Amino acid sequence: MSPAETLLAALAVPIAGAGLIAAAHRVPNLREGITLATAVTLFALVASLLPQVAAGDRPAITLFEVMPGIALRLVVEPLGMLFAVIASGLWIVNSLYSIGYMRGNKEAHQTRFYVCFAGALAAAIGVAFAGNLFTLFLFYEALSLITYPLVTHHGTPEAMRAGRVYLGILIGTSIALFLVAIIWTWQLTGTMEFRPGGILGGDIPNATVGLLLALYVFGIGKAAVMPVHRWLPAAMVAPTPVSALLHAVAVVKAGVFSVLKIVVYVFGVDAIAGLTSVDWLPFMAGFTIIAASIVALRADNLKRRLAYSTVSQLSYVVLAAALLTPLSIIGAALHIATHALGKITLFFAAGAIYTAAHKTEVSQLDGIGWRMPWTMGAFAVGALSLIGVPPAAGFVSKWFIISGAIDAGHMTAVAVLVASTLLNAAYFLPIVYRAFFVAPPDDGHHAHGEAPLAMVVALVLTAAGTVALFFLIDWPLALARQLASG
Amino acid sequence: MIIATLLTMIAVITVVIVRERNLFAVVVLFGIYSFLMATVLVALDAVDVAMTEASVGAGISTILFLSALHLSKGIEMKPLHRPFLPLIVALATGAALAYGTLDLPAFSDPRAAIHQHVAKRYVDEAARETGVPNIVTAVLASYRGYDTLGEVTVVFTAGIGVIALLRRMRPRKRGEGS
Amino acid sequence: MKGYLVLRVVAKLMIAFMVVFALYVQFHGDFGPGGGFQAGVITAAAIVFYAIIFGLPAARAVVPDWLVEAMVAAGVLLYAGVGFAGLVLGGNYLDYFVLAADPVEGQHRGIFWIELGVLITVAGVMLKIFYMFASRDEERSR
Amino acid sequence: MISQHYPVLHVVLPLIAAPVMVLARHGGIAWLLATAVSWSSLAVSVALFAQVADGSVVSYAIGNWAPPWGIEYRIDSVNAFLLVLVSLIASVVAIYSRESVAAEVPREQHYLFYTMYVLCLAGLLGIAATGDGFNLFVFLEISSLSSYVLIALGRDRRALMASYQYLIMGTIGATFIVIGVGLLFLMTGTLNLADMAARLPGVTETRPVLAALAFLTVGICLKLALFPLHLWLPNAYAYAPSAVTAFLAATATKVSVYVLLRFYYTVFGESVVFAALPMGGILLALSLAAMFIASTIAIFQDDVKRLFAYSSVAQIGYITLGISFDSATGLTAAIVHLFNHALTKGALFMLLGGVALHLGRIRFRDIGGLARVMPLTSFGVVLAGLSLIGVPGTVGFVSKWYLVLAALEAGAGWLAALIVLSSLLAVVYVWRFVEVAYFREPSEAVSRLKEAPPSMLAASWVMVVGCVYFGLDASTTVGGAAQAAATLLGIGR
Amino acid sequence: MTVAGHYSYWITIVIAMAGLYIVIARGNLVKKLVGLAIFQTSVYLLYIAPGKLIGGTAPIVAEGFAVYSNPLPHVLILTAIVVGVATLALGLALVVRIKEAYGSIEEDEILGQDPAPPGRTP
Repeated sequence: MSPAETLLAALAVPIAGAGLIAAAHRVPNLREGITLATAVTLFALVASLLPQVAAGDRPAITLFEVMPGIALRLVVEPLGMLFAVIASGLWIVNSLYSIGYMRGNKEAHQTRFYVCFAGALAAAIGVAFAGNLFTLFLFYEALSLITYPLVTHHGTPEAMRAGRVYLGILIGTSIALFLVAIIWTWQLTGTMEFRPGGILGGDIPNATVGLLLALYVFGIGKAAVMPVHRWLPAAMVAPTPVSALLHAVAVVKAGVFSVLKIVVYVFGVDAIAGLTSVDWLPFMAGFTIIAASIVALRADNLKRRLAYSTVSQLSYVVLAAALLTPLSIIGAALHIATHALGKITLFFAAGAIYTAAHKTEVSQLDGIGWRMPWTMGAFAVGALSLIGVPPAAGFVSKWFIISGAIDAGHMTAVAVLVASTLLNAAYFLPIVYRAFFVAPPDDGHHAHGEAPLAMVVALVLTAAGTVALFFLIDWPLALARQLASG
Repeated sequence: MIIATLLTMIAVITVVIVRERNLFAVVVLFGIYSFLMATVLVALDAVDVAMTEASVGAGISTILFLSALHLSKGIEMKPLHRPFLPLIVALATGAALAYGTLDLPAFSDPRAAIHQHVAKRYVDEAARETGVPNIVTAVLASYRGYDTLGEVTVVFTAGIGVIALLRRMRPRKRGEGS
Repeated sequence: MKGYLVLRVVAKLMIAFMVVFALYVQFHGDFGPGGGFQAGVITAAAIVFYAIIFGLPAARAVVPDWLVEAMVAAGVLLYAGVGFAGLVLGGNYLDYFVLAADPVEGQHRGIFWIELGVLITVAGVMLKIFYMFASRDEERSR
Repeated sequence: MISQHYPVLHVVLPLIAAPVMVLARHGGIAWLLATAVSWSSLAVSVALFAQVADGSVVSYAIGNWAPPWGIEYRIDSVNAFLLVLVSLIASVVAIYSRESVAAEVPREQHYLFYTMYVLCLAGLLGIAATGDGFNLFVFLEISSLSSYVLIALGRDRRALMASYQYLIMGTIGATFIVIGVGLLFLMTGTLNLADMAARLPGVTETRPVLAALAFLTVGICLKLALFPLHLWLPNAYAYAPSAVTAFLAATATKVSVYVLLRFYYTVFGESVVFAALPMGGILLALSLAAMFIASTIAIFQDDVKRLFAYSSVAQIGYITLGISFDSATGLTAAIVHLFNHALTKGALFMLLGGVALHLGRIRFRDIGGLARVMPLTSFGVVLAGLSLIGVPGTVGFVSKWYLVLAALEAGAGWLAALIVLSSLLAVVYVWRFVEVAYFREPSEAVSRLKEAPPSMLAASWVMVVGCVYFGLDASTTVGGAAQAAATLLGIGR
Repeated sequence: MTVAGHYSYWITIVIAMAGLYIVIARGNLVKKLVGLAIFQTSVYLLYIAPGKLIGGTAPIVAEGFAVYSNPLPHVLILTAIVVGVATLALGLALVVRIKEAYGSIEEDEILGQDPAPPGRTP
């Protein structure tokens, strides 16, 4: 298969998978089997592109022209490659986990769940490989829409309310700001292809660039930069696998990924490095990091705490991108990967606890570690990774970001990073502590053991992955360096 | 000057119609109005139009109105709301018309564009080209015959429409106002 | 009203006269005022008159509904058909010149036929409308 | 050589079909005829479209009287686009109408219904094709009268009142148009639009001409339901038979827009319309009002058909907004949105007709959990709804793209912002449907429903697929619209 | 321009205003239609009056006449009249049906009978 065909297949496989899953709705085992098969195939396809991209060539395919001069176009570049590998790889694990979770909790509408999930992956791949702003926007919107049924999965009133917030913010910001930004870019430059070095470079006035950047950053609500972050905690009403893969990996990463991609390929790092009109962004991101961490600190509901942690971690990437130094760009790219592994582990753990012990609040977790050693062990690993303690992968990305900040001489950024590290520790370690070192309350009903096997396997895998990535950091690093060097 | 007098009478009648609340009276007045209009049209040399206006305005329309009124009570209700908006609309329209007609060629000005361009050819050539001395008929049936086809179609549409609306049906599946 | 013999005779005469007048208006339309439309209206009026004197059922017996509806359609069909005749004979739509060897003669034919079409449809429609309103009336008064 | 008569055939065929139907007095035959003539009109229109795609003009002298003495049919890339649109919708709706009409209209009336349907089609096509000011009025009346009747055939008694109100407002509008044409006639001595355009420069900016412009604008805007002259529209669309709603919503207002463009650019010319008079500003203000107020009203509707009727008023606002820019991009946006919105609304109302088949009126409280029993219909509504919002991959996005682009070109960033904001209102009312249809448990009244008959479903889905297809491959539509815009601006002095 | 020269126009305007006023202001469905008819007839004058040539005769070619009044407006108005009466017939048919459905021909009473749906702007 030629690279272009592989590219097309990578988009087609999950869609076809969705179709098959829908067709097999009567036979649950077959349905889940198809899900897994699809996930594996997708990963194989994506991975098969890796060597070439690492070798420096850029597989591309133009599907067709939508409007004069505006085509639906897919291009694989290092950042997209990285994102695609992470998303598709974790989808395998997540499918495994979902099977355990959905069956363990006897969820309804399982077919709809798996179909939308496959659809979401297709959209995520589309975002990752988007060759121009239009294609990016198309799949970005598709991702929002296809994940809506997953958020409102339970159909309860609060699920519907959450769904409105979710869609309202994501669609609202994207149409009201992101789209305008795109059309404006088109009107200014006459192109919307992603180009190394950016397309806005040159004669665009300083103020315009600043305004455009704002439109993009807040238009891409999925990046959850405050104040457009509310959809993320709202989305936590969804079943945990959704929160895990989509709202820790696919969707949210699609957001920061887009921001990073646009900064690098539309604005061009060097082109806007000097401009005064973009200075506000690091502060905005920094504020989000700190504020979100504080909210997380005060949240007792475990998933809510994780959600706000995600908000703050996403802004790491935005901050890193905003610092506009090679090192920080590398850090940003790596953080997309490392945070994904760490955070999905944490969500898996949360879901496992809910399935096994039906506990949702942090304050209920005293001593749970002895009953669910694997789960809480994995949780500890994930937490350490997010705090940034070696030998967990989180350390590496954070390291690059901090050194990038120092390079840029942006002391505020450095301070923010340090402070947030402490905050991370402050809201994660207590959980681990409670789980292992506080005696469980004697209120009888905690005669439960580990979660279903499928789930345990999944979360152990991701935890292992977090550690493994620390040692295998070279291949993502290689991609990230390509990105930074343009 | 006969024209002017007739026109004045017409204007007076319209004002009376506006004020009159008895619908039968209104319809009768409308008949008279049409007759006067027809007379004016004769005075303006538009004999065909006059003939039509007489038969349609004073004839058909009146019959239709009466037969419609026959089915309903004859006195008009006092409108509930004050007619400010309508007044404004009417005045605005009148103002626009006044503004528009100010610069029109004066009455019976042979140099006016309408006498010079298309119509001129009709007057000069129609009889010869179509062999019909009545220029109106010639234009109506031949030069602008397509308009007349449209006109007949409109009549046809109205006829079929009335059939569709008024023909008695077997009781419908869902009663009206479901 | 059916009792007044005189009235009925006069009425019959009147109606006959009206129909003749209608025909006059129709065919004299080329030379004097009038044409298909006016003629159609007068024809309809004649029958309306008949209906008023002798009652709606009587009129419906003379000129039954199906005939009226047929007239309504036939006139338009005739008119549009003349147009197509123009097409078939190699001219444009509604082209009378080609209807006869001599163009002016062709114009004559064309105008004659379309005026006839107008007459038929107009008479039919006016009559139909009258029937419709009148029959509603009867049911009400019943 | 038949093809030389194409310019008149697409109007005459449906015209002559009407009396034949009346003579036949048979619903089935009438339907067959209606379908046949709509499709043949479509074929002819497409042929014409191809003929003038390069910007050339086809003139047809009816009765072989050369214009301006006789009546001329004048086809250029602008009205060819319209002809295709109207006859396309008519053809699809014709297929659709069989089952729908069978359910909503008493049997004895079927042949009358289809007679009116083809007359309405002939009228609309005639308006679009004619190059003669007064002939335009005549065909306008044909289409209007027939649509009054069609609307009055609705099941609900409110249809009668809706039809009456439309009749009143429509006739006022038509009379305004006659006055406008009359004033122009008095100043130029001709009725042929092209001839008028040629003779106007001598007398432009005289009072009668400006007054004519005003009268024509008001009259036409009454017909195209530009806010605040839209009052007839919501009830008419809400209570008419489903097939009628779909057809009128997709075509009638669009043709009126064309008439507006024709007079503005071909007859008067930009200089008069946008320079001598502040038409641009007025249109802009009214369009914005339509976009926001109508959308807001739509949000609070309980009757789904009324909701989308108000949304139509808002969408017409987009079209006139595009015109108000008086730029190539703006016109392209307006014309392409003509087409796109026709597809979208056609799809929506046809799908809703499938629901109305069993429910009569469609109120939100009656259709909870609809998606469970009518999955295809509901999903179609969602797709069309996304197109209303302007999600990429649908036609709505293409329209919005060019509108915003036009706004930015005009240097009016705030306008671009308003455009996108107003489309967020669409998100709200579309999502009301999604939540009700997908996330409520079906009442047992709903659970007794079933999908619409295949013919209706298929026809509706043709439209839905069109919404997506032309959203992904807009080169044809945008190309045609751009050519049309170029023609208008080229002629416009 | 002179007042005399434009007298017909002034009358036209008066008629048009009166007709339009009746249509919009009156709630009675029949009265509305009367107003509509009057409004339309005003157009007849607008078209035909300018076509008159003093000393001219009806446009029927015959011996001994040289000047004919303008035939074109006559043709147009013939059509307009027919269209007008067609509209009128349809309108009245609707009125009859409305009367049967609602038992009234007063707009306010009729709209009162159907619960005004939300959002109907006055």
